[in-house]
Amino acid sequence: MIRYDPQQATFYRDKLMERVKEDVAECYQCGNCTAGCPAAFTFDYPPNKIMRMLQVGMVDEVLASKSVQLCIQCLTCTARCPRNIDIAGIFEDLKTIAVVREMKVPEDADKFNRLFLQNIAKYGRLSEAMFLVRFNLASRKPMNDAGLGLPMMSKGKLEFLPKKSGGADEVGRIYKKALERSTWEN
Amino acid sequence: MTEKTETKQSGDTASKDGDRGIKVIGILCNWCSYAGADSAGTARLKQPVDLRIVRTPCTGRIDPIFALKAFEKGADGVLVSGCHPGDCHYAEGNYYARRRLELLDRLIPHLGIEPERFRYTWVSASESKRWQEVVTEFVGKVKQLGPRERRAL
Amino acid sequence: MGKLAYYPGCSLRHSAEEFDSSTRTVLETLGMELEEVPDWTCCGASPAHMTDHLLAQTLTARNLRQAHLVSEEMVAPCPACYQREKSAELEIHADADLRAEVNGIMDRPYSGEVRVFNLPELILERVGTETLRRRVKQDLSQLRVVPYYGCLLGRPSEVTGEVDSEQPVRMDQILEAVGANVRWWNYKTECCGASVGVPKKIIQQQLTKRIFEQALNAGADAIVTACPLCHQNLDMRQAQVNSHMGTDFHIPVLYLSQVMGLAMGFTPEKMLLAKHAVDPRPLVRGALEKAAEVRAEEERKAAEKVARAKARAEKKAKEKEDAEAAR
Amino acid sequence: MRIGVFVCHCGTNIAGTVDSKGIAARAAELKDVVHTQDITYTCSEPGQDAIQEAIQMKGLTRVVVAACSPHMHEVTFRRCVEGAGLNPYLFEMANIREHCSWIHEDYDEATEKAYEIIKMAVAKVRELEPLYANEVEVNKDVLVIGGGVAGIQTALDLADAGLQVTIVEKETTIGGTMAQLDKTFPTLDCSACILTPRMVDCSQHENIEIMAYSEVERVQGYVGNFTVDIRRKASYVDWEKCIGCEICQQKCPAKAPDSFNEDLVETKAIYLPFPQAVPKKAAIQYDYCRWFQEGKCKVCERVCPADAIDYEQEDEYLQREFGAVVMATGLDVFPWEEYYHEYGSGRIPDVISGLQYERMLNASGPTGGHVYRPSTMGKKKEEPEEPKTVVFIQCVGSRDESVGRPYCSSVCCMYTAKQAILTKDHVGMDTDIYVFYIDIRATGKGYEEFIKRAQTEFGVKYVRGRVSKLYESDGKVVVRGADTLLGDQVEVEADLVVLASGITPPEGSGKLAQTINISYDEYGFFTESHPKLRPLETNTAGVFLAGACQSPKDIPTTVAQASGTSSKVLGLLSRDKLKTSPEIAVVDQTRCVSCWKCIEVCPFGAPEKQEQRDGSFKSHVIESVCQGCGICVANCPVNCIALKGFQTDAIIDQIEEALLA
Repeated sequence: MIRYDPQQATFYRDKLMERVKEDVAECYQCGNCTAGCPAAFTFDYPPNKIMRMLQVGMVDEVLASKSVQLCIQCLTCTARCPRNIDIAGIFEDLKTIAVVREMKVPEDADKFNRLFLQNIAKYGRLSEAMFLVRFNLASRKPMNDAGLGLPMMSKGKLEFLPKKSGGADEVGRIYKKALERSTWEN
Repeated sequence: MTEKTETKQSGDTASKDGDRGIKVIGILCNWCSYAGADSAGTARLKQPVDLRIVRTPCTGRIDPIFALKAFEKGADGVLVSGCHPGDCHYAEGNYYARRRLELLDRLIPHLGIEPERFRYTWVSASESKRWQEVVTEFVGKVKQLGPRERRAL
Repeated sequence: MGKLAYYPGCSLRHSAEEFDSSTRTVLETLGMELEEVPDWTCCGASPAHMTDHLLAQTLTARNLRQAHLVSEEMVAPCPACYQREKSAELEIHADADLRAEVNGIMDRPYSGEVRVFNLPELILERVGTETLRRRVKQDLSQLRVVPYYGCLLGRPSEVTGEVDSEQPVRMDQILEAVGANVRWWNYKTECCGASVGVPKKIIQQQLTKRIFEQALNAGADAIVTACPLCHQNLDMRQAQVNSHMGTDFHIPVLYLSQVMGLAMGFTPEKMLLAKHAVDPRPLVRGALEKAAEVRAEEERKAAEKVARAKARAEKKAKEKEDAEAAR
Repeated sequence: MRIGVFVCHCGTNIAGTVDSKGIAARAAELKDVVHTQDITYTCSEPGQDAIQEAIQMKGLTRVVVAACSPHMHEVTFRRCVEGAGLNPYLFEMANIREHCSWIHEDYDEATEKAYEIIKMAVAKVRELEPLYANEVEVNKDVLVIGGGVAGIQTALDLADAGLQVTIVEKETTIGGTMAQLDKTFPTLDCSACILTPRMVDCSQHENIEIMAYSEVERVQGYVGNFTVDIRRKASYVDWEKCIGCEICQQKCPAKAPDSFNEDLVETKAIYLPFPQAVPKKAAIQYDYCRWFQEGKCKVCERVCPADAIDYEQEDEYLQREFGAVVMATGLDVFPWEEYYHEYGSGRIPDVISGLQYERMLNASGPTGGHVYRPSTMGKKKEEPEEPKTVVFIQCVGSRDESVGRPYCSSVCCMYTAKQAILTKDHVGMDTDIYVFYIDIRATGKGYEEFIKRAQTEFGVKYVRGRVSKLYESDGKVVVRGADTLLGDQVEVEADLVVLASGITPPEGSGKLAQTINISYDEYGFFTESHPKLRPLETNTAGVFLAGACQSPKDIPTTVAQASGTSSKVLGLLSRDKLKTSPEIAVVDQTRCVSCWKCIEVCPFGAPEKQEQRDGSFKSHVIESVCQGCGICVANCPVNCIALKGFQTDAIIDQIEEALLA
């Protein structure tokens, strides 16, 4: 039995209005977002159901969902929505909220993002090789994606001794300051 | 209660809140914009309270004197609206209107009136949303400028 | 034509170096003066966006600020970087508060204005199909390709400027102009899953399989892309897909810039075709040879025609003479 | 001067946000106001009685009613005050509902504004003078624009009632969209069997003239007296002689697009759209005729037994007089190819529109009622293939804001169910049929039952969800959609995909509306005068609406509306003379300087040069012609023209009143 949560519903509806200028109430559940979503088969809830959950205020369930983390931001849903809703924009916003709330999110998505950002905070630019290795160790799958790593190495496409970009230090500072500021309320 | 105390009250609120001081005159053609304002009402589209609408059969009927008189008598803004060019109920009334209103538009600044205080536009009978936007936007602009210091033209 | 700020982005430095070099070569040959954005840094990509909006916009703003030192126009060949830089530029301009916030956490503020181009956009606007046609040196008419736009070269049209995000046309126009045999397909913009390639490879294996099938279905021998992520996904992972799906695809994936380069007369070596996992060189060579044969055949036919006409004329002339002689 | 002010509560519509009682009381303070009263429903019988009573008891000489918009009830109240012996034009309405109570929330603000609106009305009513309508002769002929089922029904009703009707149809035959249909929902009776007899009735009716292949170019005049320019398009065939034998079409060597068959097949450059066409006359498509394009051929001329071909023919312009005009211009199918690129932009042969499918199902259509996969049609050797799996997609060009069509086309749900059933009937019950829908809208009589039959009796599988992508794969069309009830993605490999393309107004509707001076919405549908009070009229007196040109409609609704419209027209033309509005321009000849600016600007030719006793000429406005727009008034350099009911003083006084403290 689901309990509707009107407060949450209104609260998050208003949030979205100001954060991404999108209104979940516009959704009439045609399912086009789900139909076209290339990642939906890895989701726990299809996109249209996420929209529905937001309409009735199941915000926490949504934030804890795989779907939000596994959205690949291809914008197909946004492009094809008959009500012109920026669904991808909503998903993106949900991800940032999950981060700020420091929620435990599925699929190592947070790990991936954190390592990625730490990597560029250090070198200014992404050192693909270094990052791959780090991520695989962190997610305890050392040989994960070797299928990509090996051919790339053989084609001399991986650089293992990253050089710092001139802008690296500034990026480090930006990273720090930005995260200090960001809160769920703004 | 008698009329005096009533108006006095609104006078007080005026001193409290500048918005209430604003007076905007809207001169509308009967067939498109007046009807558009009607459908906006029927759709319950909320609008600022400061607009007073005068109905004429056609923008072609509108004499620039109307607007000038309004400003002379202390209007803070004048909004003229009619049918879209080509859609005039009387075939070409709004074309004649457009010419005259263009001139008026250019004249306004020379009378020491901020150009933002005068606007002419086209809103059809079915464009209730657009009417709401036009009114809200225009009145908003005039509010920013605030009440016009009353002086003879 | 003024100087142009060039933003390679992380992938083009290593995993997509062939895209980088072919792009520079082609653009410079087409008369553009490129200068790399000084001390450019990562655009933040999706991880930044999925972490914090301000962070994302600031990381991009920093690059725009750096680009502005060089030029008021910047090209970002990587569509992912392009999306970030372009949409940030648009948003920062629309929203003064955001600009203030962004400047608040950067070392130096960004106050300028930089127009960001993606590669196809730049080529069509700065060069145009007419010039491209004139620059063609090698005949690619026997190279059957489908342009694959992926997610970020078309969507959303407000950012990319493509008339319809569902049927983008810029790559089609360029490829047709340089004489390739472009096939129509309804799969131009279906996502390949690259942006989650690393954490969830299963996703893109499903998606890329479909893309290969559709390309073959459209009668293409190669896929042309302008996205390093799509390329990595379609080229480097093709073997992976085959082993996981029990398929046997062998479809070269070329960069738009490489195809342009080939048409403009550069060698496969110069275009670094060797850098690809699925070696496109045999296909390209084959296509060029076939084109040559076809041309030769046509010339031969034309020559024969002339000869025949000549013979006929001589015959007539002779008959005339004989007739006269008889008289 | 004794003014009465009546303030309406309109239940809570006004009283909810406006203190009707309070402002009624305050209005008593206004100059010349001798009676004020607030009434719960002013327009109701007790309300009107109260007004009439007050007029008589208090001897009121002017009346102001503060209620809804004059567009709503001005006529009602004018009649009311007239009933009490007051001149109807000594009345003014203050719009405190649409322009006040409905658009504001703050009670005090709204009340204050309402009061000022009343003050303005009182200021205006002071300036008003008694006016007397005059009468004009009425032309009783009717013009019906559009020869579809709406136009046919209207024309027959009017003709049977004894009026002369002219149908102007832009195609070479009447019949419209309905003539293209196979069966009609929910009864499944054959469209042609209903329509063609009615078409024949039209052609044989002594009171009906059909002007096919013609278009309305210009409309002048006003209710009761319209002057209409009609262009008869060149068909290059003398229709007096043409006997519709179709020999020319059989022999013509040039192929041409077949719009009647929705381009499923090709027709000839000289063609007759279909066997039951009315009138059954041939026409040449100029752009495809060899003679016109290449300067040789003339086969049709040679084979025509009636010697009817006339390559020299040109467009013909006629001018006709009518008393009323009925718009029945029908609909177009939404051009999905231009908008739905995810559905292949029309480049996937086995993806077709609902109307194309209708032609295919039609026994007299290009496939003789056989359902084939277009990709397998028109091939030399192989036989065309029948589809085994058919997918229908609803809401293509309807309820889709991303293609600028937020409205529901209202017929697609039903025609899709019908086509699904007919597919089972034509191809066989073993055909797999899927209908992707968002919501099923089956509101008509017997409609929901019909949908149920499709689902149960015929086993059509309804999938709740939209389709995101169509693409070809190994000779099939892959349909990638969602089943929102299962909460999952679904994929169907279809042999044929039918898009339930929505309804859009015919191309050029906006332009036509402008020629006739009626209003239309952003899509091009013509706007009715009032959705409930005057749904069949336009804002232009004498111009009426019938059918889908006003909004998407199915056949039953269209026919019903057409008959309703007929009765409106009959009502109008039942009188020999029409009262015209006296709110018109009048010239003060003593001040006229004979500059003739008024004659120059008047769209209706109302002002004329009138000789004076001294032989000089002054401007004079012909009352029966003037429409009261006031353009001349604003253009007169010496302000010697007044617009009755809207005199300059009346308007200025309102403005001043609004601005007083």
